[in-house]
Amino acid sequence: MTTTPAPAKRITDIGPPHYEKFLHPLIKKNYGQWKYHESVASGVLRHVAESGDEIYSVRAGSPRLLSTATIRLFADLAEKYCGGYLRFTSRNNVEFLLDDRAKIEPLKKELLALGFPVGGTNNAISNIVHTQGWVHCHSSATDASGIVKSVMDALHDRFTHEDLPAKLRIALACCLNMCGAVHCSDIAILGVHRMPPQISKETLPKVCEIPTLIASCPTGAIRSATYDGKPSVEVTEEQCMFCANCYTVCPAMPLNDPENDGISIWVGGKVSNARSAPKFSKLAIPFIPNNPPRWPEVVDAVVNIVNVYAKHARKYQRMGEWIERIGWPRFFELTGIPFTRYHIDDFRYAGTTYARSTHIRF
Amino acid sequence: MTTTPAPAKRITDIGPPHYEKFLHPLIKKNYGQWKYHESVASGVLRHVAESGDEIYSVRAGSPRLLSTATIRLFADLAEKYCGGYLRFTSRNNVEFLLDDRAKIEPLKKELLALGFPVGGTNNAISNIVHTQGWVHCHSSATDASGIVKSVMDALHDRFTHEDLPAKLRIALACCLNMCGAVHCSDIAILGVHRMPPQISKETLPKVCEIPTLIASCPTGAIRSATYDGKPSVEVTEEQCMFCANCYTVCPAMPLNDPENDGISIWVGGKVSNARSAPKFSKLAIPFIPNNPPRWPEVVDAVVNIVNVYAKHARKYQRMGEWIERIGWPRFFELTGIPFTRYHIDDFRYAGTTYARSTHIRF
Amino acid sequence: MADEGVKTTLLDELEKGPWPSFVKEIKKASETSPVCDDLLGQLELSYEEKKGHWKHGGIVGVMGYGGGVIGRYSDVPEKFPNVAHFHTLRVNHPAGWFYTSDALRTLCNIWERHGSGLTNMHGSTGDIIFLGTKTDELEPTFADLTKAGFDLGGSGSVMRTPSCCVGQARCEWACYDTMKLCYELTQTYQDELHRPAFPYKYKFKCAGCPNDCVASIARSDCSIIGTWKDDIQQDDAAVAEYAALGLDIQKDVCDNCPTKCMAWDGKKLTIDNHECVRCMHCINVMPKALRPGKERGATILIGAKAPIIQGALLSSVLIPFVPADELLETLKELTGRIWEFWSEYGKNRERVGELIQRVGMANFLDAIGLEPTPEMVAAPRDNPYIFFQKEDGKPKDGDGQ
Amino acid sequence: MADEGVKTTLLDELEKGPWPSFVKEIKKASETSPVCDDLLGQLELSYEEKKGHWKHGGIVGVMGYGGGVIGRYSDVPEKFPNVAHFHTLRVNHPAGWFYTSDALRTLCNIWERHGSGLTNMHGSTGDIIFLGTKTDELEPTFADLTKAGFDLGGSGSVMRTPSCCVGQARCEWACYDTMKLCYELTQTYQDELHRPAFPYKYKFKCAGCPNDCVASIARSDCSIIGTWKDDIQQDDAAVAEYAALGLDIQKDVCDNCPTKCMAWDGKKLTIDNHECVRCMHCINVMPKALRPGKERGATILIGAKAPIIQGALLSSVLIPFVPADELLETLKELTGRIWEFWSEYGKNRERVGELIQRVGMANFLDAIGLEPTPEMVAAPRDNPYIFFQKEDGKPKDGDGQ
Ligand code: SRM
Ligand code: SRM
Ligand code: SRM
Ligand code: SRM
Ligand code: SF4
Ligand code: SF4
Ligand code: SF4
Ligand code: SF4
Ligand code: SF4
Ligand code: SF4
Ligand code: SF4
Ligand code: SF4
Repeated sequence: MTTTPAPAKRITDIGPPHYEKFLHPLIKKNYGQWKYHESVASGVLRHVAESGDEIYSVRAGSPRLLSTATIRLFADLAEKYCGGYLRFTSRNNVEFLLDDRAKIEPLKKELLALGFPVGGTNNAISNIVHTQGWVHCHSSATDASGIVKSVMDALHDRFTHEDLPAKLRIALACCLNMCGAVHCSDIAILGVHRMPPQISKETLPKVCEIPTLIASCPTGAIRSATYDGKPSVEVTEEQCMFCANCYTVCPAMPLNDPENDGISIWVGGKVSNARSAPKFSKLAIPFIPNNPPRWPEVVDAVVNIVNVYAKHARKYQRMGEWIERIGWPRFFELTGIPFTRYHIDDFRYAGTTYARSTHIRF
Repeated sequence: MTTTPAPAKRITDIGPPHYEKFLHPLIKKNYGQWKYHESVASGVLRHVAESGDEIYSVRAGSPRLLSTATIRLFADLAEKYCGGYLRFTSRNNVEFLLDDRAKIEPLKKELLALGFPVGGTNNAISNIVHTQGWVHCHSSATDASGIVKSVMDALHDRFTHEDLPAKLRIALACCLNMCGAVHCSDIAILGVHRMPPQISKETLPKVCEIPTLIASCPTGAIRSATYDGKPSVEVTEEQCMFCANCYTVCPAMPLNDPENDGISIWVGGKVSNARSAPKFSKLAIPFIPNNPPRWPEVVDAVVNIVNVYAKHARKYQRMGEWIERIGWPRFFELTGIPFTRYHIDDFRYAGTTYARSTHIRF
Repeated sequence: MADEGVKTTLLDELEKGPWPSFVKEIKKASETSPVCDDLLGQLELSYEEKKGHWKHGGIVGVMGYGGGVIGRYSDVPEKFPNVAHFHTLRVNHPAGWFYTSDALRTLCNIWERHGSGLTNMHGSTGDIIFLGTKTDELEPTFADLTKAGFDLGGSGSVMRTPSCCVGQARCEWACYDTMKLCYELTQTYQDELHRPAFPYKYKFKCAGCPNDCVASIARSDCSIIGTWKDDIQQDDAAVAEYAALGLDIQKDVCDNCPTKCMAWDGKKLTIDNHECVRCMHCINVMPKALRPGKERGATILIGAKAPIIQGALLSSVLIPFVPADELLETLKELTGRIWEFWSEYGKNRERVGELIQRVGMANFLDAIGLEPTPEMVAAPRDNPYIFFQKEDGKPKDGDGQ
Repeated sequence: MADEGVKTTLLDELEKGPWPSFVKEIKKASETSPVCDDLLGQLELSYEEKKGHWKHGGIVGVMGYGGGVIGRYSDVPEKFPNVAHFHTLRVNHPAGWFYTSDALRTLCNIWERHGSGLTNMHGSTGDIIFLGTKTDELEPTFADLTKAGFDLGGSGSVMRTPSCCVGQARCEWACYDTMKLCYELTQTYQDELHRPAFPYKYKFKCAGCPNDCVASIARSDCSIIGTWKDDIQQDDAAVAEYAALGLDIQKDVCDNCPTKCMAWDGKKLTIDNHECVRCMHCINVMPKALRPGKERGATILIGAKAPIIQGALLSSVLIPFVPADELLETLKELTGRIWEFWSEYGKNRERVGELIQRVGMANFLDAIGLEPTPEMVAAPRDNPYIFFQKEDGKPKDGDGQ
C-alpha cells in the first residue's frame, strides 16, 4: 500500500460513471427492445430482442466478499468469453453477458473449475443477501459471511438446480438494523442479542449525549442516573428487548455477549408483487446460539425448512404463500419447530396478529 | 302508574327464568335433534328434526321499541296460531313458532294487516340493530329509531324479498360508544360529533374528577387549567377527534351540537366466519348532517350502496367480500362516493392500512 | 290517554311508510301512560333542535344491586315533568329470547303498573329493556319482577347479561347447547352480574357454530363459538339432489371454500377435511347434504369490544377446541383465572381485550396458565423485538467492555 | 504475503465445501496486502470468542463530503495493529452494476494501491464497498477514484446511492428505463448524496416492473416500480404453444391470478384487464405469450425501511401511475416537496415512512400537495376517530349546555 498526496484541484460530485460505457454493444443496440427470455440451463438465460438478436447471461455464485484477485479473474473471464462485458446482480452474483451461444459451456466449465458454481436462476435458491458481521461491523450479534458460506455449502444443489416450487430468497443480517433487509425474505437469518446493554460507566459521560440516549429507547427502559457523581444512565432490564438502538447512538452501551448472542430464523416474506402482495417474514425460530465456525444448528434449521417447503408447497407458491395456504399451525407441525411465547407478537401492531376468527384446522 | 311498596323479604339473584318453560313442546322434544332446514317463503323457515317433526318459524319485522300494547298483540297472535310460543331474534325480529303449516298464511295475513312485514330471512336485509338515540340516551349525536324507520321504509322490499347476493346486515349506533355494535356490519350508520367538548366551566369542578377526565382523552387534548380560581380543564381543539370519551367520564364536557352532529356511513363488515374471516366495517361517507325527521340524505346513501352492491356482487359475496374482490377504488367509483382525507386511517393501526403493494387496477 | 295537545308535527312524518313505526308505539303507550306524552314532546323538541335532551347519567338502582338500571333525567324537566326521571330497567331475558304469551303478558302487566309501558325487545346486549320510569318505582318494579321469576340484567362494571343464539332449540348446526350454557353462566355468576367488582364490563355470548348468529366474536369479551373436530358429515345422495336441482356445486360451493379443499367431479363431492377451516359455507349452502362433524364442542375466544378507546376489537382464539360436555367446567375455571388477573391488573375502564393488548398475549397466557399455541395467532410476529426472558439468557454482570 | 504464523484453525473450516469461500478471498488478498493477515487474526479471535472486535464508529471522511466512508477501529489494536484503522469506502456503482473488464481492473488498481484489496461486490445498498483502509489513505483513494471517473456513495443522513434493476438493458418487462432514471437521480442529487442535511437516510430504488428485482418496495424510502395502464399484450398463438408444450394454463396461470380475472376454455385465454392488478404472474409464466401493455410508466411508493425503531415498513402507494416520460420531472418536483417537509418536521433519525405514520398520511399529502386517492390505501379506516377539520365543522363558542 502506498500513499499518494491529494491533488491540488479536487474533483468532486461527479457521480458514478455513465452506465452506457459499460454496456455490451448488443445490449446497447437492443436497449428497451427485448421481446422475451427463456431458460437455457440452470444459471443460463437467453434474452431475445425484437430485432432477433440474442444475449446469453451466465450467472455464477459469488461470496460477495471478493479480493481484487478474484475480480481480476472475473475480468479476465469476461474478456476471454464476452468482450469484457459483465455485471453483478442485485443479489451479488456475477453475470457474464455472451452473444455467442457456443461459448457458454467453456465459460461454465472454467467457472466451475475455479470454484464458482453456475446457477441461481428461476426456481433455484439464489445467493444469500448479507452484511458485514464480524468482518467489519461493530454492531453484529453474529458473523455474516461464515454463516452464509455454511448454509450455501449445504444448499449448493439448490443453487445449481431449479427444482423448487418457486423462487426462494434467503437473506442474513447480523443485527436488528437489518442491513441485509431480511424483513421480506422467504427465509431470513437474523443475529439477535439477548442481554441488555452493559453500561460502560467510565466512558459513557465522555462519549454520549444522555438525553439523546434516553430518547433512543423505544420501550423507555433507560433512565438517567448518576455514577461516581457524574451523569449517567440506568437500564430497567425487564423493559429491554435488546434492539440495540441505544448502542447505535451511544458506544458505551454494548450488547454483545458470547453466550447470549445468536441467530433467529424468520420465514415467509417476499418482495415481488407476483400473485400476492409483498409480505414481511415472520418468526420461525427465536434463538439458536452462535456456534462458529460452521453454525451447524443454523444450517440444519434452514435446510429443514427448505426441504419441508420443497416437499409440500405447490408449484409457483413462494414460502409465505404456501404457509398462508396451509396455515401457521401446520407449518410448525410439519417443520417440527416448537411454537413459543416469543412467536406471539407484542409490539406495535400485535393486536392485528391475533387469530380473530374461528378458521381453525384440526 | 301505581306504586307498590317493597316487599319485606326481597327476592334477589334468581337470574332469568329457565328457558325450558318457554319452549314449544315440539322444540323440547326435538331439542338438539334438528336435521336440516329449508326456506318455505320469504320470512318463513321450516326446520325438520331427525324424528321427522317439523317446526315452522314465521319472522316479522319489529321496530324494537315496542309498547306493551304491541307485545300483547304478539302474545295474542302466538296464542291464536301456535299455542302461545314465540321468540325474538338476535336482530330484534319476532318469530312465531308453528307446528301446523296450514296456519302460516293466515298468520302472515294478520301480521301484514297489522303492519308487521314478514321477511328478513336468507339473503334479505334483516332488521337494523340499533340503539337509543334521542329517545333515551344523553350521549347521542343523532337519533336512532327515526333513521332506522326511514331507512327500513326505503328498504322494505329488500326485507320482504330474499334476492340479494348474500345476507346484508345494517346496524346503527348513535355515538362512538357503538352500542349498536356497528363495527362489523355490512352497512353501518354511525352518529358522529364534530365539535370538541364545550366545557361547562361552572359545573365541571363540582361533578368531575379532573385527573380521571384528563386521563380519559386518548389524544391528550385535555390539560388542567383554572377557571375563576377553581381547578378546571382546557381542550386543545386541534387535538380533538370528537370521541366523547371525556364526556362519558364527565358530564360537564358535552359535545352535541345541532349543526355539527350527524351521520357517517361504514361498509363491508361482517361477523360470520362463513367463507372469509370476520371483518370490521370501513369508512364510506364521513359525514352527513342530521336532517330529521326522515334523514333523506342518509336514506339515499344507504339505498345507493345497497343497489350498487345488489347489481355488482356475485352470489354468496357479502358486502365486504365483494369490495375486496373489486378493490376499494372501484367501490368508490361505482357508488360515486368521494374519497377524502378522512378515509385514510390515522389511528393506532394506520400503518397497516396503507396500500403496500403495486396491485392496482386502472 | 294521549294528550290531544301534544304537537308532534315532525314525528308524525315517521308514522308514514311500510315499516312499523316506533312513533306509533309511543303513541299507543301514551294511551295508557301519560309519561309518554312528555316523551313525545321532548322527542319532538329534539327533532326540531337536532339535539338530545337527556342529562348525563345519575346513579340510581335497586337495593343491593349495583347494576341493572340506567338513570336518566330530562334537561328540560320544566317542559316535560313526566320524564324528569326516565330511568330504564334492564331485565334479564330468558336464554334464546323464547317466551310464552303468558310470560309476555306478565311482563306487560308489571311494566304498565310501574313504568311507561314502553320497552325494547330487546336491548343490544340482549336484555328486555323497560324504558322509562321514576326513581321510586324501581324497587317496586324489581319486587314484582322477581316475584314473577324475572331478575335484572347487567349494567356498569359487571358481568353483563350473557346471550346466545337459538342453538339446539331450533338449529341443526349447533355444536353445543348454547341456551343451556348461557343460562348456566348467568346463574353461576349472579353475584358478578349484579354487583360491580370489575374494572369494566364483561360480556359473554354463546354461538352454536361459526355462523355466529349472536355476533359473539364482535360483541363479547368472551365468545364461545361452536365447532367440530372430525369430518363434515356428508350425504352423497343429498349432494346429488342439490346438483340435480340446479346448484352449481363447483362455482357456488367449491370455489367459495376459503381453503379450496373441496373437489367436485360432476358426481362426487370430496372434502379434504384436514384442510377445512370449518367456515360453514358449504354446509350453509347444502344443509341437507352436509353437516358439522360428530365430535363437537366450541372454540373459546377472548376480548371483543366496541372502539372506545383503543379501537374496536374482535375476539381472538384462546382455546381452539373444548368438547361440548366440558365447556361449562372449562369456562368456569378459565373465567376465574381471567377475572382474577383482570381485576388485579386491569386499569379502570379497561376491557379485558385491551388489557391483553397492553400486557401482551404471552404474559396474559402465563397469568391464566395457558400454553401458547399457533392457533392463537393469525401469524407469528414480524418484528424482531422479542423480550427474551431471563431463564433463556445467561445474565452476566460487569461494567461492559 | 500471508504471514505463515497467522493461526486460522476455525476459519480454515470455512474453506471447505462447494460454495466459494470468503476466507479464501481474504487469504488471497493477504498475498498482496499485509493488513489482511491481521484481519484474519482478528476474525479468528472473533470466531473463538463468539464476539465482534470492532469499535463503535468514529467519524472519518474525505474533504467536503459528509458521507461515503464508514470509520472503523479495532478494539484489539495491540494484537492486530494493521487493522487498528479499517475504514471502508462506499463507491457509487454504475447503474445496473454493469462493468467492463477494464473498469473492474481500474478499481482493483486503485484499491490495491490504497487499501486492503478486499471488496464487497456489492453492498446491500448497491455501492462498491472498498473494505478496509487507514485514515490517511482516504483522500488519496478518493482522488484516484474521481480521476478514474468514480465517486463516493452515501452514508449517514444523506440521500443514499440509488440503485435499480437491470431494466431495459436486458429485461423485456421493464416499463420504464430504470438505469437512466437511477443515473439521473444520482446526478441530480449529488449534493444531497454527499453532504448530510436530512434527518436520516433517504433511499431511492428503481424497479422496472412489479417483480421488483431490486427489492425497492422493502428497502427504499422512495420506490419507483414500473407498471402499465392499458391491456396486457397477448399473443394467442404463443399461448397455444405453451399449452401444447404442456403448461396447464388453468391451474398454473388462471388459478394463480390474484383477481381470478383470467379465463381459459382450453383454446382461448381471456383476460378481464379491467380487473387485472398487474401482479405479473401470468406474464412471468408465459413470457413469450404475454407482455405488459404499451401505456407504460411507474407507480411511486413511499416509506420502506428496516425495523429500527418503529418496526419495518414496506413502501406505500403515493402516485398510482406516472407515464414513463414524465417520471424524472415528477420525481424531482415531488422529492423536493417531500424533502422540504421531512427536513422541517422529521425528528432526528426519523425516516420519512415513520414521519408519515406519525403525522398521518392525509397531513403528509396536504404538505406535499397531493390529493388523497383510494389507491393509496388497502382499505379505508375502520375506526371512527376522524379529525374533522375546522372548515367542515361550524365552530361555535359558549360555555356548553
Ligand atoms: C438479475 C436480476 C436483476 C438485477 O438487476 O440484478 C433479476 C433478473 C430477473 N428476474 Fe428477478 N432478478 C433479480 C432479483 C430479483 C429480486 C430481488 C431479490 O431477490 O432480492 C426479486 C424479488 C424477490 C422476492 O420477491 O423476494 C425478483 C423477483 C422476480 C420474479 C418474481 C418471483 C415470484 O414469483 O415472486 C420474477 C418472475 C419469475 O421468476 O417468474 C423475476 C424474473 C426475472 C427475470 C426472468 C426477468 C427477465 O425477464 O429478465 C430475470 C431473470 C431471473 C432469474 O434469475 O431467473 N424476478 N428478482 C436479479 C438477480 C438476483 C440474483 O442474482 O439472484
Ligand atoms: C334467528 C337467528 C338466531 C337467533 O338466535 O336469533 C338466526 C338464525 C339463522 N341463521 Fe343466522 N340468525 C340470526 C342472526 C345472525 C347473525 C347476527 C346478526 O345479524 O347480528 C349473523 C352474523 C351476520 C354477519 O356475519 O354479519 C348470522 C349469520 C348467519 C349465516 C352466515 C351468513 C354469511 O354468509 O355470512 C348463516 C348461513 C346462511 O345464511 O347461509 C346463518 C344461518 C342461519 C339459519 C339458517 C340457521 C339454521 O339452520 O336455523 C337460521 C335462519 C337464518 C335466516 O334468517 O335465514 N346465519 N345470523 C338470528 C336472526 C336475526 C334476524 O332476525 O335477522
Ligand atoms: C341500551 C343499550 C343500547 C340499546 O338501545 O340496545 C346501551 C346503552 C348504553 N350504553 Fe352501550 N348499550 C347497549 C349495548 C352495548 C353494546 C352491544 C352489545 O352488548 O352487544 C356495546 C358494544 C359491545 C361492547 O360491549 O363493546 C355497547 C358499548 C357501549 C360503550 C363502549 C364500551 C367500550 O368498551 O367500548 C359504552 C361507554 C361506556 O361503557 O362507558 C356504552 C354506554 C352505554 C350507556 C350506558 C351510555 C353511557 O355512556 O353511560 C347507554 C345508556 C343508554 C340509555 O340511556 O339507555 N355502551 N353497548 C344496550 C344495552 C341493552 C341491553 O342490556 O340489552
Ligand atoms: C455496508 C452495509 C451492509 C453490507 O454489508 O452490505 C451496511 C452497513 C451498516 N449499516 Fe446498514 N448497511 C447497508 C445497507 C443497509 C440496508 C439495505 C439497503 O440499503 O437496501 C438497510 C435496510 C434498508 C433501510 O435503509 O431501512 C440498512 C439499514 C441500516 C440501519 C437501520 C436503518 C433504519 O432506519 O431502520 C442502520 C442503523 C442506523 O442507521 O443507525 C444501519 C447502519 C449501518 C452501519 C453504518 C452501522 C451503524 O450502526 O452505524 C453499518 C456499517 C457496517 C460497516 O462497518 O461497514 N443500516 N443498511 C450496506 C451498505 C452498503 C452500500 O452502501 O451498498
Ligand atoms: S446488520 Fe447490523 S451488524 Fe450487520 S452490518 Fe448492518 S449494522 Fe452492522
Ligand atoms: S437495547 Fe433497545 S430496548 Fe434495550 S435499553 Fe437499548 S434501546 Fe432500550
Ligand atoms: S350508541 Fe351512544 S348514544 Fe347510542 S345508546 Fe349507546 S351510548 Fe347512547
Ligand atoms: S372528545 Fe375525545 S379527543 Fe376530544 S377532548 Fe374529549 S376525549 Fe379528547
Ligand atoms: S350460530 Fe350456528 S348454531 Fe347458532 S343459530 Fe346460527 S347457524 Fe345455528
Ligand atoms: S366448511 Fe368451509 S372450509 Fe370447510 S370444506 Fe366447507 S367451505 Fe371449505
Ligand atoms: S424488476 Fe421487472 S423489469 Fe426489472 S429486472 Fe425484474 S422483471 Fe425485469
Ligand atoms: S398480471 Fe396478475 S392480475 Fe393481471 S391477469 Fe396476470 S395474473 Fe391476473
